[in-house]
Amino acid sequence: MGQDYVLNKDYFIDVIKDLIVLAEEKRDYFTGLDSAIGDGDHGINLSIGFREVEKNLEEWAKEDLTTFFRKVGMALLSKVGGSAGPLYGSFFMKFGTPANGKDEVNFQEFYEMFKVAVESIEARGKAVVGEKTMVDALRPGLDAFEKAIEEGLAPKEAFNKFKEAANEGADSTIPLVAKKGRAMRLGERAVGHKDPGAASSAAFIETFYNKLP
Amino acid sequence: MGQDYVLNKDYFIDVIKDLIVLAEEKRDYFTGLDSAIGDGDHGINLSIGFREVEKNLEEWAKEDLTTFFRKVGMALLSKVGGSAGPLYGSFFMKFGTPANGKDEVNFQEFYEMFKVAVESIEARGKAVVGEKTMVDALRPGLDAFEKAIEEGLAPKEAFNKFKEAANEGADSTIPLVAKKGRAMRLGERAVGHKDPGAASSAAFIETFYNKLP
Amino acid sequence: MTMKRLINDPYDVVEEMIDGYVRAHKDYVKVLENDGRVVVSKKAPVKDKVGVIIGGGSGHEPLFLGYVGEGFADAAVIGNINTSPSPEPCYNAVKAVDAGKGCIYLYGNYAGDVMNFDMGAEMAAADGIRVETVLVTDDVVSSENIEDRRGVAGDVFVFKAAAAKADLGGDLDEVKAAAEKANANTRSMGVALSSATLPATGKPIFEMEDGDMEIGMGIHGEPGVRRGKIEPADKVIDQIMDHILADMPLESGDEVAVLVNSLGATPLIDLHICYRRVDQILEEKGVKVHRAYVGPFATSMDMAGMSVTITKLDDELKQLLDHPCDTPYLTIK
Amino acid sequence: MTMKRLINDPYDVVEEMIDGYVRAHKDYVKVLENDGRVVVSKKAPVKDKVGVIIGGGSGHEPLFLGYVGEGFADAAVIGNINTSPSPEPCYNAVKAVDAGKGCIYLYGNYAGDVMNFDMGAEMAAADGIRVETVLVTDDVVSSENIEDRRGVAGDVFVFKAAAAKADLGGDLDEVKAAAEKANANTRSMGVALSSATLPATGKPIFEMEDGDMEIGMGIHGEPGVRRGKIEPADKVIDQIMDHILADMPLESGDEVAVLVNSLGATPLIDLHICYRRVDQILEEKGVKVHRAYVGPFATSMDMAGMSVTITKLDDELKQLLDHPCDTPYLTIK
Ligand SMILES: Nc1ncnc2c1ncn2[C@@H]1O[C@H](COP(=O)(O)OP(=O)(O)O)[C@@H](O)[C@H]1O
Ligand SMILES: Nc1ncnc2c1ncn2[C@@H]1O[C@H](COP(=O)(O)OP(=O)(O)O)[C@@H](O)[C@H]1O
Ligand SMILES: [Mg+2]
Ligand SMILES: [Mg+2]
Ligand SMILES: [Mg+2]
Ligand SMILES: [Mg+2]
Repeated sequence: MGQDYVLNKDYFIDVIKDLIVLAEEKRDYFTGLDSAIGDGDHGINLSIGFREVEKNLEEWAKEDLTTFFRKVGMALLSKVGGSAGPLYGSFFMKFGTPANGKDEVNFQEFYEMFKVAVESIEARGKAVVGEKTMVDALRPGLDAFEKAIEEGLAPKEAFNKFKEAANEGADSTIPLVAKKGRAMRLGERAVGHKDPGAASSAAFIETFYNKLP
Repeated sequence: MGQDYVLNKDYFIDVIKDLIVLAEEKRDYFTGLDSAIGDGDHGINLSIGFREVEKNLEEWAKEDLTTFFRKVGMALLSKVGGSAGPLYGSFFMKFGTPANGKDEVNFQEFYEMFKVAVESIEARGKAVVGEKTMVDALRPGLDAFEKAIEEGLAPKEAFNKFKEAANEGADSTIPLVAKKGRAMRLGERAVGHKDPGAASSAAFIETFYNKLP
Repeated sequence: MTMKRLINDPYDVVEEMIDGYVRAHKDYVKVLENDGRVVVSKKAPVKDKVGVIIGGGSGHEPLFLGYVGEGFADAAVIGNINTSPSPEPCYNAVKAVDAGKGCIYLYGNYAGDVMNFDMGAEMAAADGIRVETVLVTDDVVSSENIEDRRGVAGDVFVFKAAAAKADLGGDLDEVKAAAEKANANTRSMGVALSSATLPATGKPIFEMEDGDMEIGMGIHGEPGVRRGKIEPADKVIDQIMDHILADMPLESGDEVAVLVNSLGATPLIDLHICYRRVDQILEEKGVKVHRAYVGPFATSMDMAGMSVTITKLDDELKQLLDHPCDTPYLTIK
Repeated sequence: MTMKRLINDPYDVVEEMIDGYVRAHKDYVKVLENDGRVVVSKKAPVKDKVGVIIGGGSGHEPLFLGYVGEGFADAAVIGNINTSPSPEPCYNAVKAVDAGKGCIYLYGNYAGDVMNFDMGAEMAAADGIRVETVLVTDDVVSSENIEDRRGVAGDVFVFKAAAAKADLGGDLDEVKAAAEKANANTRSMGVALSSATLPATGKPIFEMEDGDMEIGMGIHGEPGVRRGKIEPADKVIDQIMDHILADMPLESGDEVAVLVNSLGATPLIDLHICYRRVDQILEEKGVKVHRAYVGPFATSMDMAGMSVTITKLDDELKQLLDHPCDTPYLTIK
């Protein structure tokens, strides 16, 4: 599957650069979602984290992908705090491990990167689908991606399934009562609002998609 | 002069009742003037004082005029504080003394009541005309009253001069820089604003005028 | 509306606050050389004493760093505004204050804080240092289940009890038990009349219609139980006390500690008017107030509003709350 | 805009606040039986000690009543909001705390206060009790002439110095001299970002355009020196320090006490960011900060804003400011 579809460091660095831009541009949007059902800082948390990544990007870009993403993850973990810090921190710290110290990955490895990253968010937050968290975007997204690969779709088309399912998953949080995170204490009052973490996760995946060759 | 023009207790009680009403109705007006060049409480101070007078009015109305006004003055002195408390407190504490323990006064005594009352404000605050205080309303008012009496005007007409001169005096504070009270620290910034104490003094005099038979 | 705040770059507020804090209170605290988010008592580590570590997001000052000092917390771990600190400073705090008797983490029950502090404790465990945790869960209306409730101003009494136990020489289990006992006997509830302003956005965290109040709101602006027009202080307190006393009934002869806490912009005049009503209600029930605090103890920056905290006391808790301490924002002689 | 205050009948705020205050802090103070406007230390009169009486209008809490207690003031005389107390409670305070060594009145220099306290002193003189007065005049921009200046947050240091002198056994002349020395060495300046709300009207005391600040404003909302758009904290502090240091130059080696004071709604985060800049400026000049306070010490209810107070110290003033005290709002061990 997609053995010749190679993603090199430039691709990943470009994605991170776009995530840095996204974190600024969508800061007030994510924060607004969090104001409705949380404490109004999700966008600020991401912007604090990605500002730290931006500061070090040139330096870290010299590293292999495993080290590079571990550093990105550690930056998010150490600069952000809250829920987003450990969750996205784990995501990126794990994300590079399937690259095994290399500077490029094939599509199978690319898939595995998301697999271990999403699993590490699940492990860290212990959330399952339907609890109104980022897992509602990431898990269905990953499952759809896996299925598309099994069905033999071309790499970019397969990842498009990830993107679409993640977006749908984020939207699916709107009618939910929350079972994890700050919103959990709102009961019915959380209904009608999109989960900020699910929204940012879907936007992250979209950013990965947009840069795919 | 005006030997048959007798003012009895009912007149004075009616005036006090009207002052009680005035203090409520003009509370926010006086307070607004004080916001511009002071600390925004002159109207509230007067309303606190006259609410206390109102509470006791029925009881105090049994007393002779000297005792009655001493009690009114003491109430203002003890409940108000600030500048207005001691100033108007002195005014009313002195105001009844020319009545000499009686229940009515002739016009000469009525004049003397204002004379000792205004003098006691001057003694307490050590202000002279032109310093942007209540003295700017009271002193010219009293002088005009005195002159009108000397000129042989009928009682109510003579007091009308007091009223007019007090109003003019209050207006005359508008272009002044203050030399006494809180406004003194504003320098030129006090120019263009009417002094709240001068405004309330003029309104008090007008209330006395309006009830004159 | 423009934000009425005196700050520089909004992304620097926490660092500049900490810098200002250690400059102002240099006799009490220092910041760790290797971690700018850990404020440590000048006396720490204290020989033979369990290390008491408190922490959480910024924006609630004097919580948490204001209570670091003799007889109270050994260190505070400081997160971004309204955001838990990350694991590393939680771990670094342990390294800085552990005196061989282990450490206790004390903080309000928020998912983010739990994740981060737990990671800090795992890192400490890897070094062979035992770290226990007690979550404060005093906000009565935030959940039916006590263990799901948020921690708000009750932090102050829970932290104080645990810290006093540590100061008196208690071991880690005893300190933990003291914190748990204080937490089990502490209930709080608040009312917000406005939102705090987030420095980064320059905007209120949430919208509130002019003249509205929200009963039961959390200190990060988390929605409460009821929104309505602002009511007279006595009516507001009556509602708050109804909720608290329904959750933790008090009887004649009981003794309590009371904290009437400003969320930021509510002046001491109003707080004392509120305290008056709390005290009247307790007096009517024959409950004795052993100790009362009125002021800004656990705030939400410039939020208008207040909270009431009641801790039911036994002899041990009385002793612990009365125990002397000396910190920049709470000193008991 | 509706007022964001928690009160009952606005005409009862002062009485209810005092009632709440003595209920909350009953170990420290009581209210006089014959005068509801005099809050007296439970320890007063203190044998062989000059009676220290502070006071002024309400709305500046913890000023004045918050500083009544051991080692600090013996009594506070409490006026209506922003309004001097009347003569009788000033006199009653003397009667309550005089221990035969006379009393000192300490308060901010406002015409209304002077009239009322002077009448109180006259009444005491008629009883043969000597009462001296020191007016606090720390607000640098309120007049060219020091004796015409207003008293603002500098009250705290001036009161503290005088009270410590009294506590150390000083006679009335010595206590007066200590207050005068502290006052002569104290300068303050503030900035307001909003008006306080007057309970009686439910409205701001003065209008301020959204986003404006007023440099040099008094704690009752008296106009200052310049109105302009809100600026970054460091720029605001630079201006304030320029004014203060122009009025009271400091040299390398000088020692000072610093108070960065909240006018009510400005959070501790912002105050510490401001303190940081004050400290940087002093550090650059080689001036040593002997003691610093950051928080709400002399407020204007819910006004947003802050003030900086600097007191230049000699050995005597250091000793007096360091002297222990124990009051509900300031405790020094
Ligand atoms: N246990 C969890 N598992 C997965 N995601 C979670 C969990 N708890 C919270 N989240 C996600 O974190 C988001 C909130 O992040 P953020 O606002 O940055 O942190 P905080 O809640 O600490 O302020 C939520 O919208 C939700 O998607
Ligand atoms: N020394 C004085 N002599 C006469 N009137 C004075 C003096 N000082 C102040 N006033 C008057 O008092 C008024 C202010 O009264 P008020 O607002 O009640 O007291 P305060 O200034 O204490 O708040 C001023 O407008 C002025 O007319
Ligand atoms: Mg959040
Ligand atoms: Mg006034
Ligand atoms: Mg948060
Ligand atoms: Mg006044």
